[in-house]
Amino acid sequence: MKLKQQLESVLFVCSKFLKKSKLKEILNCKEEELKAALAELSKEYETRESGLALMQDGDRVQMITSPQCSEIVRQYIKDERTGELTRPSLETLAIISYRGPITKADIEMIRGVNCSLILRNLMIRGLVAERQDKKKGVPVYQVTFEFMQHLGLKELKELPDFEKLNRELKLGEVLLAQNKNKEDFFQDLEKVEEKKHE
Amino acid sequence: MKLKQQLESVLFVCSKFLKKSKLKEILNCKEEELKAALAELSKEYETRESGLALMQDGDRVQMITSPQCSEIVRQYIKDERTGELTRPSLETLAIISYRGPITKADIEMIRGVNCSLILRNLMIRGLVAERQDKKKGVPVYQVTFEFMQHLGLKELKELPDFEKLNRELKLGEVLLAQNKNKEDFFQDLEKVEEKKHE
Amino acid sequence: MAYQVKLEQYEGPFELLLNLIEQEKLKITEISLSKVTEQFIKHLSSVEELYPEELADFLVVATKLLLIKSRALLPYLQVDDDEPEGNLEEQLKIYREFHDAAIKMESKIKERNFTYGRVDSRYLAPEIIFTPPADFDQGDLRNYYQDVLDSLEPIIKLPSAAIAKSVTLKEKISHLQQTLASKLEMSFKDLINQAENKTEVIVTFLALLELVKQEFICVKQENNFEDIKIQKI
Repeated sequence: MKLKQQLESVLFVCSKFLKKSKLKEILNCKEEELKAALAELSKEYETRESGLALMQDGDRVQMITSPQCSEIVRQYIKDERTGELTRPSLETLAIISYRGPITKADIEMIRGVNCSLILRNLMIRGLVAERQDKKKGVPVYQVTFEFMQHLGLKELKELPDFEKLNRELKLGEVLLAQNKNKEDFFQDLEKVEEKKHE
Repeated sequence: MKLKQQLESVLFVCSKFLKKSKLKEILNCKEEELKAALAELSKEYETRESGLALMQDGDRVQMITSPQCSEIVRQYIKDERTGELTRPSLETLAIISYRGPITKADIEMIRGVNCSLILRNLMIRGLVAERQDKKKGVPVYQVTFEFMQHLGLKELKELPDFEKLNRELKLGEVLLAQNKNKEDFFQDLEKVEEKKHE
Repeated sequence: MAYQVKLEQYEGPFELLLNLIEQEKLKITEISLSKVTEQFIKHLSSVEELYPEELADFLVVATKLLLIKSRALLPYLQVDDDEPEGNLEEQLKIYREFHDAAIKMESKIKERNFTYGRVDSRYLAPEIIFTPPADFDQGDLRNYYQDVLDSLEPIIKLPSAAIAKSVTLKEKISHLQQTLASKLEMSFKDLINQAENKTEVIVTFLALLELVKQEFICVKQENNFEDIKIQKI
């Protein structure tokens, strides 16, 4: 397989600057080989009018969108951030409001679907924050102070029917019944996600 | 500027999948134009031996690393997953991969067992997604890109014997008849129950 | 008890059935289905205590198998013929296709030709801009939460509903025991004729097998296709 191909896939996955010294190590190649592959890839992006480009700065390389596309990219990012929240997102927000601080696993047991993307979205919008729970040793999620303020709340306890809904028995039953079904594969996925973000 | 170029930059920036309907909106283009641009981009990745690829299924599309580059990326991000899945999970995923979007009733007909819990489990693990089918008025299930990434597929069509298993004409008829039988069975059981309690 | 250990390997009635047929090196036909019926029922009669929630699924298949078999063995048995048994044969063939596909899929996954998406750069350096949902108040939050709670109802009920359906076999057994306590002998034909529907026929049959296994009764048949006498031991 061509070095250029491998180089491209690694730069794509990485999303940030990579040092050339690190790249040589990952791709197990020589300085000149890397240089040639970078030049080849860079030229390809130009000649085939790609939406991608390579940004090189001294020892560092990064894959970015091509400058001609900046307008559409900016528009897309803005839309994504300010667009309406979907029903699953609002449901998740409600669960976190009434039951937070709560782990991702528990949210997923309650909703019955994977919530990685939704949580990320709620965090980017500043509605939910993540913190490490020392006892559980995993991240837990809770609504932000800003969101509480926005709703006119000083405490979450002031939410309608908080006492009753916070201690809803059904939740306990679901969490209990589902806990035994967790399997390794699922946990593996989480590990990879964590590693990618390190 | 070419549509293909803008398409590539947006797919790159959006780290997860995008719906084609959403893409049309962002790029302000027609269905056929988008289709042509996607085909052009996908072909470019193949012919120029790229480290990138497009993954497509139904209305969804995502930019991913090419399956040939799997090993180098896996080492780079230290992905230690073995892809271990239990038999019932695999069986259910196989049915949904070949026949999705498919209703729960149809999955159950093929497997001969109740699938509520396994589907819930697969959804929590992000391997299967549920959506409402407007025509049928019931939820239908399809595999996620996350699962397709485990298979190293760009499209589900690449699955072995896809044509055959996807187009099993008899299936519909058999399932219809089976469905009736199962309903009868449970009605019968209920009648027996009722009689007991009279 | 030997069967119980074995049953743990099977995910459902079709896998068990397929396995039985393949063990006998048979093709999937009506005749081979008929041949493995006893073995299937034997497995089934030991399964009740272990997996009550799955018994209903196995019973559906047992019903079909016994109907196929009964037509050959007991011509006097009148059951509504609205169930073409070719269905089971066809269904099992379809099941086998996906069963095989799952095995291929497993080896494909084990090659670990995984593909990867890009790491979300926003996650690396999240720039948080407070963007609350529009026109949203405490009451909306409460309603969304209530909807979530309501949607949990069927999930909690899942296992118990399946168990309720499988109680029938146990009840049938105790009913038979009571009936036999007052009579020393009864005929299978009479017993079957009392049955309301084919499901009850099957449940009765299964209950009899269970009682034979427990050595509570013995059964006798003088000649092929004749009625079966049930006696208390």
